[in-house]
Amino acid sequence: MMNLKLKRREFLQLMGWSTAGATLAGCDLPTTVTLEEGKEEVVAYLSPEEYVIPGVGVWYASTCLQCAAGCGIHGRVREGRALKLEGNPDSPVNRGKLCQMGQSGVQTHYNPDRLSKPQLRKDGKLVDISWDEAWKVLDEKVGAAAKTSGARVAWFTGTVSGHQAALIGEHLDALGSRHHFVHEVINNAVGRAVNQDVLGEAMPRLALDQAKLVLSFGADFLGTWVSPTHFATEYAKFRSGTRGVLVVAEPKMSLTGANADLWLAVRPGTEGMLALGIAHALMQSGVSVPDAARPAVAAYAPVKAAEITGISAQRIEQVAALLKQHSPSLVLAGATVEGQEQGYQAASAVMLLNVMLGNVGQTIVSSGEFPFPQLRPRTGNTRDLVAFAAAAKDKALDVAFFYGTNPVYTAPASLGLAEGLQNIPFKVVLTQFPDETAAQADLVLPVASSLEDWGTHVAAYQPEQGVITFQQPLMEGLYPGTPGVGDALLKLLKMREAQKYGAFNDYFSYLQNAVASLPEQYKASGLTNKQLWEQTLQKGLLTVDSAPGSLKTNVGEITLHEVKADAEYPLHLIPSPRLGLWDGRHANIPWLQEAPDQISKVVWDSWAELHPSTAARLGVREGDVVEITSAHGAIKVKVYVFKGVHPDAIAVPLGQGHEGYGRYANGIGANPLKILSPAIEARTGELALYGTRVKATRTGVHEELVKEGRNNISQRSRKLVVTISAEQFRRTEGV
Amino acid sequence: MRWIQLDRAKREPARQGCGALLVALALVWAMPASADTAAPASIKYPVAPEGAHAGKDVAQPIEFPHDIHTAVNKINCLYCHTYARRSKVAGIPPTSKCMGCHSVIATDKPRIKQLTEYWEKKQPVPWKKVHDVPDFVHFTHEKHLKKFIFDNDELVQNLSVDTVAPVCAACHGDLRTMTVAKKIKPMTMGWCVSCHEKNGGPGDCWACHK
Amino acid sequence: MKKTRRILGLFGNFDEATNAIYDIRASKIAGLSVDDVTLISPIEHPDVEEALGDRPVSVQYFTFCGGLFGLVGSWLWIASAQASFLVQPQGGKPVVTLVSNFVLSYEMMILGGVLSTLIGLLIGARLPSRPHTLYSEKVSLDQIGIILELEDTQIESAKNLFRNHRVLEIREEVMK
Amino acid sequence: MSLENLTQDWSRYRNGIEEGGFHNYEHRWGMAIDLNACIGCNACSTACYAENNLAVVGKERFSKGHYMHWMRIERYWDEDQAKAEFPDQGANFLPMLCQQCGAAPCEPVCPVAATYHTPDGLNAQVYNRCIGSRYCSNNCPYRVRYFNFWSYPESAWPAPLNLQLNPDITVRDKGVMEKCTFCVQRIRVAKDTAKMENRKIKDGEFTTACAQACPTSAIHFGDLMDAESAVTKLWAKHQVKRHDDEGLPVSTQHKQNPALRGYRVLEELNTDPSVMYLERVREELA
Amino acid sequence: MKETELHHDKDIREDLAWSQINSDIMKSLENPRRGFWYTVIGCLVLLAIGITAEVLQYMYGMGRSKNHPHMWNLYIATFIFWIGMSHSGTLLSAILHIVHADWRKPIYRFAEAMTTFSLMTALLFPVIHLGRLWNFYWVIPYVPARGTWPNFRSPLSWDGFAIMTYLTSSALFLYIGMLPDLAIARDNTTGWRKKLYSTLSLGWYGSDRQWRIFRKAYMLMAIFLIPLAVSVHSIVSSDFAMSIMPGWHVTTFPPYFVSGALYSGCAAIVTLFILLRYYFRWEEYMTLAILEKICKLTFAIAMVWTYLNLVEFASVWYGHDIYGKEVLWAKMTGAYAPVFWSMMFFGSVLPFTLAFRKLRRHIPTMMTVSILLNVGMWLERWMIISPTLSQSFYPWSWDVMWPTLTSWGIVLGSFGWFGLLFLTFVKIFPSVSMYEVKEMVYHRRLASEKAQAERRNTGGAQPAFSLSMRKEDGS
Repeated sequence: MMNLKLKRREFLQLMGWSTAGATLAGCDLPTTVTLEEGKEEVVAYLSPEEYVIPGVGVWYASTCLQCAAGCGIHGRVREGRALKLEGNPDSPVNRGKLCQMGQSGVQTHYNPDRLSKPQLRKDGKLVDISWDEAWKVLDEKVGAAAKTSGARVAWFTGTVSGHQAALIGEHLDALGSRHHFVHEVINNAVGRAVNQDVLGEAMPRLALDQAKLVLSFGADFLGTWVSPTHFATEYAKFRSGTRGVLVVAEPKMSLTGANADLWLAVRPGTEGMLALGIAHALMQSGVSVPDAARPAVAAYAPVKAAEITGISAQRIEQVAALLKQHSPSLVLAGATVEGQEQGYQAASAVMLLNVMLGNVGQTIVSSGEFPFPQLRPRTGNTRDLVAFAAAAKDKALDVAFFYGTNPVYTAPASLGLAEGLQNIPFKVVLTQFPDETAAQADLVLPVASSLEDWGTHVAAYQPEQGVITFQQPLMEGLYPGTPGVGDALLKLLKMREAQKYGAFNDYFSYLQNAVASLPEQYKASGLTNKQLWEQTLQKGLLTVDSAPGSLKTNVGEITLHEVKADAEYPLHLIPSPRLGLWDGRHANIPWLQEAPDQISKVVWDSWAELHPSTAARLGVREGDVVEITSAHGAIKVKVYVFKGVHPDAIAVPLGQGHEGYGRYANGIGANPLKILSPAIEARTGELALYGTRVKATRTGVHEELVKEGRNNISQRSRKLVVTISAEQFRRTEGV
Repeated sequence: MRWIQLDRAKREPARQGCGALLVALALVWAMPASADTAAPASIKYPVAPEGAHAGKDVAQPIEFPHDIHTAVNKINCLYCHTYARRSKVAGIPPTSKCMGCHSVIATDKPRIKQLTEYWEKKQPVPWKKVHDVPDFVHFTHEKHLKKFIFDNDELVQNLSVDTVAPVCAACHGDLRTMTVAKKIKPMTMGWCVSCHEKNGGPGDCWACHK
Repeated sequence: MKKTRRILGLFGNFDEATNAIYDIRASKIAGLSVDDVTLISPIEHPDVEEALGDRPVSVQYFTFCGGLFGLVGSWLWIASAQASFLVQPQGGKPVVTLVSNFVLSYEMMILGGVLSTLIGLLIGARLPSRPHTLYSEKVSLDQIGIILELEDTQIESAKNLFRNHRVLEIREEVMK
Repeated sequence: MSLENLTQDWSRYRNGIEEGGFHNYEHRWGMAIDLNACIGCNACSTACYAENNLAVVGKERFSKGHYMHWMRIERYWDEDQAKAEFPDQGANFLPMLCQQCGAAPCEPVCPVAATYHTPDGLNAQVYNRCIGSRYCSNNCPYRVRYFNFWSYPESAWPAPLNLQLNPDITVRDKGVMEKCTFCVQRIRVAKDTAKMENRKIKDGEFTTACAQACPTSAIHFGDLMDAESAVTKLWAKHQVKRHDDEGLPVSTQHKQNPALRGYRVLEELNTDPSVMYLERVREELA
Repeated sequence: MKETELHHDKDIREDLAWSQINSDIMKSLENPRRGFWYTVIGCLVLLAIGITAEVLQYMYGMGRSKNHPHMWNLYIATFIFWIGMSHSGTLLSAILHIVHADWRKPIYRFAEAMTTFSLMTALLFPVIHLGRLWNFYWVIPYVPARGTWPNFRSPLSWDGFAIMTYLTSSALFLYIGMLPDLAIARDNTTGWRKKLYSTLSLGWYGSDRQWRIFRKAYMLMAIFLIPLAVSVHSIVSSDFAMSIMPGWHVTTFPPYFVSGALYSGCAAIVTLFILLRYYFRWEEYMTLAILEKICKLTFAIAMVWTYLNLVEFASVWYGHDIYGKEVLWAKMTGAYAPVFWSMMFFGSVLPFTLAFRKLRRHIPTMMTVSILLNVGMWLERWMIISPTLSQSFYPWSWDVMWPTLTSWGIVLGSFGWFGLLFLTFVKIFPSVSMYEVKEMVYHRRLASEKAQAERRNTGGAQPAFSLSMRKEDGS
């Protein structure tokens, strides 16, 4: 793979050697081989760079922005077109690997539904306007707000980091506002709070490869949790050699659960009790319990925990024994634990296990402090969504900028966000696509795709030493005039503080300057600024070492309340995230729509996973449409009968049910987020995403559920997947 | 009369018929070998495949005189079509390459004025494609040149237009005699295959089909 | 002597025609042998043919040669095509596969045999041709004809012979 | 067509796979897929879509089985847990792609020789030779051949999605069979590069899109004729042999040592696949 | 009364005058019953449906009629059906010719025509089912400009060879056998027909030499046609038997296919027999006695087929190949079970109606039964193909597929196409062999007179026999 030096933007100015259409097959009629001469035009280069050779692909390093994990990528560019993305082997996050969402970055970039022109609401309708007009309107409106009430301007974004985050901060500072709302549906905000309180660090490093046993309470680290591609690469190490044991306890089988050696179907909302039950069993076997947690642990003897969680006492004791036997281990809490009204307590109970087993310091280690606070990621959560909805409802905002998130789609209807937005006089949406939020906007600014843009990013989870990953354009923008996000921010800032930012032509020079002004300790010696810049782009990242601290083990008091049964709404709704469509942002990518769900193998649809016993009770079978009703709304989805879900739960995957997100996403399935109750996690103020109770009723409608391998779930005694026992494996391949 | 007489010619037709069939059989036996896969030991130039194509005269934006550049000025083909030895496509030379010489040479000629106009407008010249293979064909210039030019020690030393042009001529015709390029070879699969057979090229479908 | 005349007698049934031929065989007409007799009939009739004597048929040699040519020729043709079309290595099987080539050669043997039989038929029966000048449409209906090629002197005796066998109609012509 | 060709090399033309065949192998690309590592995440499949211009067919056509994924992840549930209330362990994932069989059932049945065995040991599919009889697919025990039931170039890549199409591969139009090629375009580039540099292809110099993407590195790709390649070593370690390594009948090839994990899917059909799977490891906790 | 019954029991009336035979048969070229034209219109409608379906499929792609894993479906099933139907034409015209069964004579002509036309229909299907049918000629081993040949290993290219051979041979056989009749037609028509028949009859005038060569050549061709017919359907069965798929890879397939072919062909002959008898008022020639003989033949073949069917099941069952067993079990109990059991009913139970003389002689019953037998045979072909495709080695891709409207349309269209070809043929050419019926009448008359003479015990010479039934001294 060639990683050639990048010089400014010159390589982008190439014209296509062959037009893209020419790649199309000619496999159809006629198959005559004589191609008429003089019909097609050959576009010759005007003045190409030395390394540009038509017909030869060149790889450039960049950063994947399909989720917030910050994987490094290499993009193959040929004749001015980005063709394929692969992992950057230099990146400590993904080590040259890339998940399906990352692979699909090219389809986000080339998406046919991308916006090419700014849109302004005129007479209630969004109409295309020119870029000049767009900037003018923006200047006027924000200028007006700045004059009267700069504090009433807000940014509402997804997870942002690096210089993007810094510029947003500076923009708000310039206006005198503090309203930066950061929202992600798939987050680990509660877990971060627990980590912060217990360990003293929000996101310590998890040495999965060192663990001999991983016990995951709904933490889908292979699919959607924190940094899935990284954990998948670590998982491979974890599974090789002596081969660690993976135990997963969750109410709905996730991708991680589907790889577990022991899968425990825990009653929704009782994971904390299960953790305490295991802790109790451990305590009985002589493991010491921190004093503060002793009462809680003592209260949940395995027999009692079994009663509550639905996991037999024998099993609980077995897990405890396994934990004791395989040390060090790693116990993780995921969204199903955290997304409850008592999520913080439950997650603390899980963390308690780590403390009791002495994992802190062994498999959970400090990641140190990232040296540049202004570049640190602003990690998304749902508390800000609630706060923003409230602020909007209270008419506390005049101008709102939206970027990297689609709150109108992700916010539960019960938050009243869509109505609240009516109260914000001027809403600016920076987006690539027309989405549900853009449909509410007053001004829609198309931004460059991640493959056309410059940027720096800092991942929330830093697997090794701290790195700033660099994003560089792989090709010329598809739609001329469309600014990068950084460029747009700079432009906004210049409108406010022309003298401070006037020196920077664009975000590119801003970043170059930022690298040049890096403190000397982070620069490799003997490099000029230009060399450093080129080397950084070539590698795609900049390492900024930070001394690791030490982790604390402050376990506090744990109080868990009983999960009450609800007669009217007997089922727990599990809005399960999918590796693929994620929180719905990738629903417009045809590859990901067509990629079967890892577990159910359903494509192009939503479905409700029901345990066979629940399905029998409701009298439904696969493909029957059920109506799922909560106190706050109802959705209709097809049933997928599946044993990997607790009978008290009904799981509906996230991602579908879009109404205004392009041809590939619209009109498919349903969005379970819409019917969530506005319940709040008591300690952190996060939305209790998994705390909604629903009932399911059959509608009598039946439609085929389109899925792969539709008639078979077993191998019919063929030797397709052959298994061997772990003992045998360890005997022969264990190191 | 004739009918009855012929009726008497009892076995003759049978003999004749059998004879004809046996001759035909013998002909099949004696059919000559057409595929000779053994390549000659040292190749200077490709044994050109047979076949001609009545190409059209393609009107190019600038009537580029190949003959003046190659036959008169003795400029090597690979000087301008520089990608040919490094990539699968030979490439049209970038305008900057033309201007390298023509900012000083023959600047008053009408064609050069045209060229300079494009250069100053920073527009690439919209050349028309003359030689093309279908999109399902993988053809690399670099490997063909390696085999016929660069693997031949003698040629590397005195690489001149007169050693390179005959190699190019196998597929493109002798450009030393043309102004703008014209397709004079059929460039069909059978034509390619015949050359591969004569010169020991790969016979694997996937060598060329993608 | 030169045969100059042709005469056709139409008979109502095979017995009469057969007897007429036997008479000719018995040299009732001087100088006329059975080889000069052509019988035309609406159906094939072994008795009459017996009267006409052995007239060998050679079509089977065509069939044999054609079949043999089809068999051997197609085998060689296919095998040599396979041998020079080297993308043929397939499924772990040899380039020249005996089984499939046998199947194809077998078919080609039959095709060769059938086609050469047709050729044999056409050559042997002198087809296509114009119908015989003395041909009567009654033959394709229900009458049997005997055509004789005669010298001038034999005409009368031939007619008499026909009449003896209750000929229904006599036609004659002068050969050119 | 010539009789001389026939008579010159008669004995070699009569060689079947047991005698080495008329293959003149230059390489034998092969894979080893570790089911212990595979997590069923679909990354390989999507990478294949990106690399090989696979068409997205949409829900309606997917429901009719018109899908085009060369690499599919199968998910099976343990049969011994059919009666349990919950699956007490995870699923069995099996990445299934063209097995590039040495004695491929698909090859001899193609009426126009559009699929054949290359000197690289691949089952080639020559798209522009294919007439779409679909016999190969019918005869494929793994059902890994996909047919272009419709014309996809317009429907699957509305502009500007078509700009993503890989120019190294034909975009197949309706009526053509297609299948995994072991990323032959990458092989081709590697071979060309090696040839230009007068050297042999190095192990790990390139890999297939799926193997490249796999987050757990479950897919290993390499040349089975290169004794030093990682794949060859894995095959040797697990004592899985190609047919003509020793011309062994299947019964003796089949795994003798139960401790080793290598096997090939549906090996008993004698198709001699180029993909070796390593058995999934199962913890006996239940 | 008794007389009539006796009369009906004869294959043909012995006192038919040759001239009457000529005029009766030649009448078919002029004035069929109305029903003939209704059938023609019906066939045209079917053909139009078929053409529409094919055009749609051509424009949009095979997705209109196929899916994964059902790469073959109705088209190949119908292909086998038509190929199979052609076989009994050869049975009647060649095999029965060799064994000198003279009752074949009035009916073999249309049976041979059926062979040719059902082959021409069958030939459409491998082309129609191609994804890129415009390239179908790549299967033909013409000397290629690209240095490529077809794959001689593929049973599909064997199909090409076999069917082309069979089509050529049977068409020639039909034509050669028709030469004397074409001469008759030439002598009895005027206008364009005269020209047509003059050309086609090649100047046949019935000389003894022509007859001798004709007899030999015809016999040689018949001898070739028999192994050809058997090999053709064996090769068609190789499409399946040479594959490795469970349910297809069955060694009994060749005889099974051949018997199925003869079976459906005989049933089709019964149908066409009844139709032609009706259209052209040929009760004198296509007698109930002959119908009975074909029915008996059909019954015998039905039993052979039933036996081979059971043998196939038994060998799969005892062979204990799990894959094959699964397919068999799925056929019997799975989604296709209704189709499978209908096939078994139509193919093995229904033919018992043929065992009853009363029913054999009842034209409407025989018409219904013969059509249903063919429905059964068509279902058999479908049941050979679909269950294996839906349930083969690889459970992940198991899927049941029901045919789409497009494939039904094309299947119906093939019936229209066959019907049109056949009806055109019988309208233009004498579809009862006149010269052979004459022979038949002649020989039977001789035999019966000889028998009568013996019965009467009157010695002496036989009375002269007049072909035209004229009084000997009449003119």
